[in-house]
Amino acid sequence: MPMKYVIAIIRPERLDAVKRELQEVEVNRLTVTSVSGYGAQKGHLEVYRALEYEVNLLEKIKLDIAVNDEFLEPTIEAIQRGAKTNDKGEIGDGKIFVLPLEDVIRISTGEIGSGAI
Amino acid sequence: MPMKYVIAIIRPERLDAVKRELQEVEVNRLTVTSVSGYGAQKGHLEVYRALEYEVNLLEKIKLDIAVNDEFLEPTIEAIQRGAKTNDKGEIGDGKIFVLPLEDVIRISTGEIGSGAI
Amino acid sequence: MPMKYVIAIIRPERLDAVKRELQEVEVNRLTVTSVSGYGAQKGHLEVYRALEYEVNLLEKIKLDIAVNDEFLEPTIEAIQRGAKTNDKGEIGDGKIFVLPLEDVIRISTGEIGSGAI
Amino acid sequence: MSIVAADTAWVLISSALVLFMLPGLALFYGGMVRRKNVLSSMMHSFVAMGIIAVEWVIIGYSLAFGTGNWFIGGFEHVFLRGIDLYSTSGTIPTYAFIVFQGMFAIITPALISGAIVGRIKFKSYIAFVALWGLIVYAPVCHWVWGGGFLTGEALDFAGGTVVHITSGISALALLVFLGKRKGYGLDAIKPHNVTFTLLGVGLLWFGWFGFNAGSALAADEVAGLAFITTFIAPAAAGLSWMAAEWTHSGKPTALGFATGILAGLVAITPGAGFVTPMAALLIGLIAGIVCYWAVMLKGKLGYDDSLDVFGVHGAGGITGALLTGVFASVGATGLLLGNSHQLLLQLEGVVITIIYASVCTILIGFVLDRTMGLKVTESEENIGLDKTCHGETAYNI
Amino acid sequence: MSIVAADTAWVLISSALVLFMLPGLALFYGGMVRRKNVLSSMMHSFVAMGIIAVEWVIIGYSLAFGTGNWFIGGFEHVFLRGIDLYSTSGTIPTYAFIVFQGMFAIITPALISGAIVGRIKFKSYIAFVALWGLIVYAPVCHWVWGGGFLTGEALDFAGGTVVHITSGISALALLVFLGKRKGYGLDAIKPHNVTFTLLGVGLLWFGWFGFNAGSALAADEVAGLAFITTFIAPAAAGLSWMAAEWTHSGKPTALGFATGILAGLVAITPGAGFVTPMAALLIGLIAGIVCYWAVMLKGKLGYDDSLDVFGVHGAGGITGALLTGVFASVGATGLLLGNSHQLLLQLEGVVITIIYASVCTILIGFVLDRTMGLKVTESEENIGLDKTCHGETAYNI
Amino acid sequence: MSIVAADTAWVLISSALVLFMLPGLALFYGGMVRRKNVLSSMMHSFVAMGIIAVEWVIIGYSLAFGTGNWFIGGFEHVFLRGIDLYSTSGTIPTYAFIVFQGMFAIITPALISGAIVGRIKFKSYIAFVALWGLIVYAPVCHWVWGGGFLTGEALDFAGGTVVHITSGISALALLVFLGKRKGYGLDAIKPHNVTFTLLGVGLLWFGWFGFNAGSALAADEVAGLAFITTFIAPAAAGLSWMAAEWTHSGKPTALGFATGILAGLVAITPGAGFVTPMAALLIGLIAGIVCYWAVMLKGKLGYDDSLDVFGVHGAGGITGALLTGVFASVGATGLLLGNSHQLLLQLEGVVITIIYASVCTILIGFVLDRTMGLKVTESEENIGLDKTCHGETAYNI
Ligand SMILES: Nc1ncnc2c1ncn2[C@@H]1O[C@H](COP(=O)(O)OP(=O)(O)O)[C@@H](O)[C@H]1O
Ligand SMILES: Nc1ncnc2c1ncn2[C@@H]1O[C@H](COP(=O)(O)OP(=O)(O)O)[C@@H](O)[C@H]1O
Ligand SMILES: Nc1ncnc2c1ncn2[C@@H]1O[C@H](COP(=O)(O)OP(=O)(O)O)[C@@H](O)[C@H]1O
Repeated sequence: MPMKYVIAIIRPERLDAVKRELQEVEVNRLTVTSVSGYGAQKGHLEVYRALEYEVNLLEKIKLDIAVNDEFLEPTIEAIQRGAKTNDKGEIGDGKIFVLPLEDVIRISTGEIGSGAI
Repeated sequence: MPMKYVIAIIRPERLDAVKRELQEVEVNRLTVTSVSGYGAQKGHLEVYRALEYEVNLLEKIKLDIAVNDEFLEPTIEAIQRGAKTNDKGEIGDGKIFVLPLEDVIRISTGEIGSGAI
Repeated sequence: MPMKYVIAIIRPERLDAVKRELQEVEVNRLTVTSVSGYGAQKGHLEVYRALEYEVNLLEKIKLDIAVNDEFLEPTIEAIQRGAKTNDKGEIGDGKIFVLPLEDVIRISTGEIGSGAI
Repeated sequence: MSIVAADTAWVLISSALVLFMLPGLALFYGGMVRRKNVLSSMMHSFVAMGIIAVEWVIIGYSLAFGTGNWFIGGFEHVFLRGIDLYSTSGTIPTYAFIVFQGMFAIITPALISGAIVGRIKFKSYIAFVALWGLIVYAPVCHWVWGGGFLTGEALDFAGGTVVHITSGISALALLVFLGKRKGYGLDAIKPHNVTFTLLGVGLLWFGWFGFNAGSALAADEVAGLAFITTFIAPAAAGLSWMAAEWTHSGKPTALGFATGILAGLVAITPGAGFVTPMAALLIGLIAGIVCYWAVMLKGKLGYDDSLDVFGVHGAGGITGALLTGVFASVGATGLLLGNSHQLLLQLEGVVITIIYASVCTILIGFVLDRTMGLKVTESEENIGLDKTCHGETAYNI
Repeated sequence: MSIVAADTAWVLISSALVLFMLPGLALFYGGMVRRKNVLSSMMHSFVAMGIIAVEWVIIGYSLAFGTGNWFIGGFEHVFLRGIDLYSTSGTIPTYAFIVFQGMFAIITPALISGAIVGRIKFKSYIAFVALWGLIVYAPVCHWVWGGGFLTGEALDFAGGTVVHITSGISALALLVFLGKRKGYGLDAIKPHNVTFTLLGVGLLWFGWFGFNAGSALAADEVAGLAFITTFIAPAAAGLSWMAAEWTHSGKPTALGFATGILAGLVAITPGAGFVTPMAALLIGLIAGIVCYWAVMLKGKLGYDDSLDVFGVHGAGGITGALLTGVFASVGATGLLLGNSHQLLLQLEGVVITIIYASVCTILIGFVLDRTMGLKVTESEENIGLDKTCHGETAYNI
Repeated sequence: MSIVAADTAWVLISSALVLFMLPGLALFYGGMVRRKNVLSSMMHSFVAMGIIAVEWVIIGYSLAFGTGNWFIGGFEHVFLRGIDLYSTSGTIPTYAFIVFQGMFAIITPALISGAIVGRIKFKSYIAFVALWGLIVYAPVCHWVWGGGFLTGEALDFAGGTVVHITSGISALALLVFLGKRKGYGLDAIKPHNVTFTLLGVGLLWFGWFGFNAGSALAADEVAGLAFITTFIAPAAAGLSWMAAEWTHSGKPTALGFATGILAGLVAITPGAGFVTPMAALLIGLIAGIVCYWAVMLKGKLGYDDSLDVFGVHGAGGITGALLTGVFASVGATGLLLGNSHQLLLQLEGVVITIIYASVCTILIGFVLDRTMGLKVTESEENIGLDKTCHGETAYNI
């Protein structure tokens, strides 16, 4: 099926920027979840009440975006543009995962497949 | 593999109804996440402290349901029945995404595949 | 593509143990979501203000872990080790779902595919 | 007669304490509802501060404390006519007395709101509160405290009858029109934030010292007595509720302990300045158990008094009113001192109040239901009143 | 002269009540910001308790209440020199007077913080508060209450001018340097927890009884009057704000009702002990509507007074100060009693304070902006001040 | 002797303020634990209100304030025998005195609970509190205030020794049996809601005015002094803690500022009515830094005093007790006025209390550990005490 289910993990403070970039490329349907994550972005030591801890679970935002194949490229690029802290990009800026999507149903109308996205 | 991973986005106030419909068709395992989303359901203007905003991030509920293939149809139909605001269906009633599922493991027993769902 | 998207649902109180087990097998990137779920773990009756209810939505933790194929086995086993309440395993210990993963992009560097995981 | 500064200070600070019970009630109730109704529920307490404060100085005070007749006061103090800076009531300025009494007039209808959370139209709630304050509260207050036919008969130190029985009974009566919440009995409708409820009961207990000990209207020995009884009874009731719950259902919940404290506060209210500390201990112990079972009863009878207004204020108020007739020994004599007549008087007060409050509430409810409608639509109830009645959500990112 | 114990008790408890307004303000403001700035916002209130309490006993009190000249007090009481256990101010110990006045000195700059949430450097905020307390608060307090040129001229019972106009105007002035929050006008920046805001206004109202009725500095008839007016005006303002909002934008929000209560509290402050209860009713009704529209104006003018410090404290304070000149009838006479001169005096007080506060705030802001810098970086603003300024997050698992 | 109404009003309202510290403490502690233990932690404060209030009127008061001997009071006032409406203590009704002192008896064991959150059995906690109240609190209270061997020797205005040293030391002693939380030192166990902690410290400060200034037991000059010192010291301590933290660890946290305020409140408690405001300033500044480092020490020593009861109450209480011996100058003389003997007396009081409290707590802990068991199972700890001990969860949808 010519559809993909894109999952992106980004920094919370980049959400607005990513939303704007996505709107630019006319991807204006998505689902947002508050998550926390860890990955390469580590070593951030915190002192809490006299003890040092490695804080590894950081707040992140997860975006779920179902797209038709022809929108995949623009979507990924838009997310990248919006999610980067700066031009170079910083560790912790996040990841994008692309999963195959077999079918979509729009509940209100019962539409099925690409048109329902 | 004859299994699917169904992701449904519905209105929070329809959760109880969807749960009941799913129980009717004997789908009684699922995972619920609080999310927010936007999509076709727009144009809802809100005045907050003297300024008008287009509120686009609305509270939604996301359901993850892993099913064996023969349960896919009934599951989708049950969600549709429960999630519709009324008979016609309204914009914002939500979407159902069907993803391929390769494997399932039940942690407690170690069961694998269809039987573990 | 030689990558998988693993989704595991576990008990909240097992999160620390699962994290430790995953680190043992050098899987040290993941995303955590607070969810609630129901499944086989039922029959837990609760009295609230004079009425008995079957409490079915229980707090759970969902882990999303994207891995290269060769890490799949160790990942699943690590989760199993960490998530079991005791040696036998108890109803409610959770499930692991394995989905195909087509592509990964690391936002900061632009890396693509297996290397970006 | 000129005022006594110490009594004035005491009644003023007590008034502030009673006002503070409203946010306390808002938290207590707000914590127990679901997220989607928390603002709606808190607004029930807050808007009562607006509506009744204004109504009270315009007409309520006059109806309750004007000379009038056996049934109701007159119109002589409408808009506070005839009262000025130097008017006194006992040893305090009349303004202080008005404000102290006004706080009681506010909290009483606000208490009712706990029974009907999540399904009453906001507009109709406002109308209900305004009407109920005039038709139920003002007369009963006049009967018991304002020179009406129960004044000097039934003992009610700080409002066991006037406040708690009226509100507890009216809560039940209102359910005739508002019925159950959707899903009641099917899904557990759990408190969305028990910490609020605990904090709320903390504010309520704190404020209740003003409620009860302030009712002495002087910083004297009786205030001291009412204070210590208000210290002991809720503590005892918290413990006895906890014991009942622990043995009956296996675990001592925080929600239960908080509710037990409230039951003790309610039950000691009518007798606070009439009974000894040790009688307060007994009253508390009894009230905790009685109210626990009154709440459990709901499960059997199947009505949806959502936050147990009857189980706590109704049952606790009746228990307290009667036990005051049993234990009264300070400035009055009860059954234990051989005066069985007092117990009869208490019973009379209770019965009359129950009948009057329930009949009037049903009448008010009936009229409002036919005119404005009391209940929201099913879809509004599903979505939650915060969004549908108030256009907002309590928690955002 | 020796002290009166009842007055002492009253002023002490009133002082405690006013201090309690700070956590109230922290909740009121903290609930309205986003999750990422809640601790930062609450710290604005809390740290003011630290900074100003210390500054006040070291020098602020002396500058405000020392003999001095028409403009400012002197240094005679620096480090509380010359005051001991037996010093009295009127009928209370001077220590009690100092502490009561100190609470006012604390809350005033803390009020300003609502305009600038989510974008001011913590270090600079501390410096601002400390300087503002000396340069703006102490002189204006001296003018109106400490023997300066407005003492005995402009009526200001409890701080309509000294507290609310100064803070409301300074909030606006500070926006010159701090501008808008990122995304203001694009995205709805919604309150992260409206229940906090409601609870906060509950604490504020409770504390305000100390603020206003305590300003009588005695447990007398005037305290009783100030108490009842502080009871009526906010109730009326809550209702009139709600009515305005309901008709104008379709729904009566809880946030609106709470803000209306606050507007009424602000507006009755200058006249609390000078007007009758019925005048308080009118002042409240007017203030609710005036402040509602003052807040709406913001939308038109496009500045980001984030939590509407000007709309509530500025507009409400001005309204109250002027209406005091209209309605004053107890221990003073206003326009309605034929004394139009009083209204002029009120206007004079208002205008002078507006000019003085705004000029000084701009100067302070300018200096701080050039030296320490006032605004955080864009990235810090994005991430939120809790993490970037305080290294913590309010809510964790 | 007949009562003085103003003093009665003052002690009554002060009693209410001290009771209000319990919800404050519940918030302060509850905010610092993880979500899964918040109700359990809050219940530690709430249930103490139930247990000790009842125990106090039954026997505790008699043991603490009965005539007795140098070590403990007698049984003469068991069940409040021998006290009636007209009994007086100084210028207030004895009932008021009992209730005021009862509030202190409640808060002291509740303070201990902060050290042992998330791992003590609820049943055993109840037993501990009840026993500790009789075995530790009552005697020490008798020694210092009730006519025992330290009365008139060691200065302790409002409970630096009786309340804070006993609880701070006992907290440490109890750790012998309860050890560390699972994961302590591995994972950051962070406060689940810092806004609660801030609000909690707001309630505590507010209530502390009753605690300290109420301890004058009269609305007199000494109350005024105790009030202003309770205003200054916590402000100063908040600032000095913040300064220490800012320089040492890079950021001024809200949690730190709040803890600093608490440290100042603790440290000024023993000297509140004995030292000048400027001495209070110094005591506050010192206490903030001492307690900051006392808390930091924990990291080195590796014990899990979870919410730093020793670091704040123990270290702060000792600091305050000794500094009272240094700075005392009002109604007593300390080191700075040449009376080095007083400092020795203070030291004596501190040392004896430390030994007595720790020995008794270990004995109580030992007995309970062997009989009921003190610690929950590992699995209960993992799941959280809200669910396992109380059968509920604080937050639901
Ligand atoms: N393999 C993975 N599986 C699941 N989530 C991941 C994975 N890798 C990264 N993430 C998520 O993406 C976030 C950012 O990744 P991280 O490795 O910290 O930095 P970078 O953006 O430089 O890759 C993590 O906090 C985590 O939530
Ligand atoms: N393509 C998509 N990708 C991800 N989530 C989507 C997508 N389309 C819709 N959603 C989710 O479903 C919700 C409902 O969709 P919406 O378009 O508003 O209405 P409708 O139900 O009429 O399609 C959205 O709020 C969003 O969370
Ligand atoms: N088929 C499924 N689809 C989605 N989520 C599931 C499914 N089965 C189980 N889960 C999730 O896993 C959790 C644990 O499963 P449950 O059936 O209760 O116990 P067990 O661990 O013994 O299988 C559930 O609460 C639910 O969140």
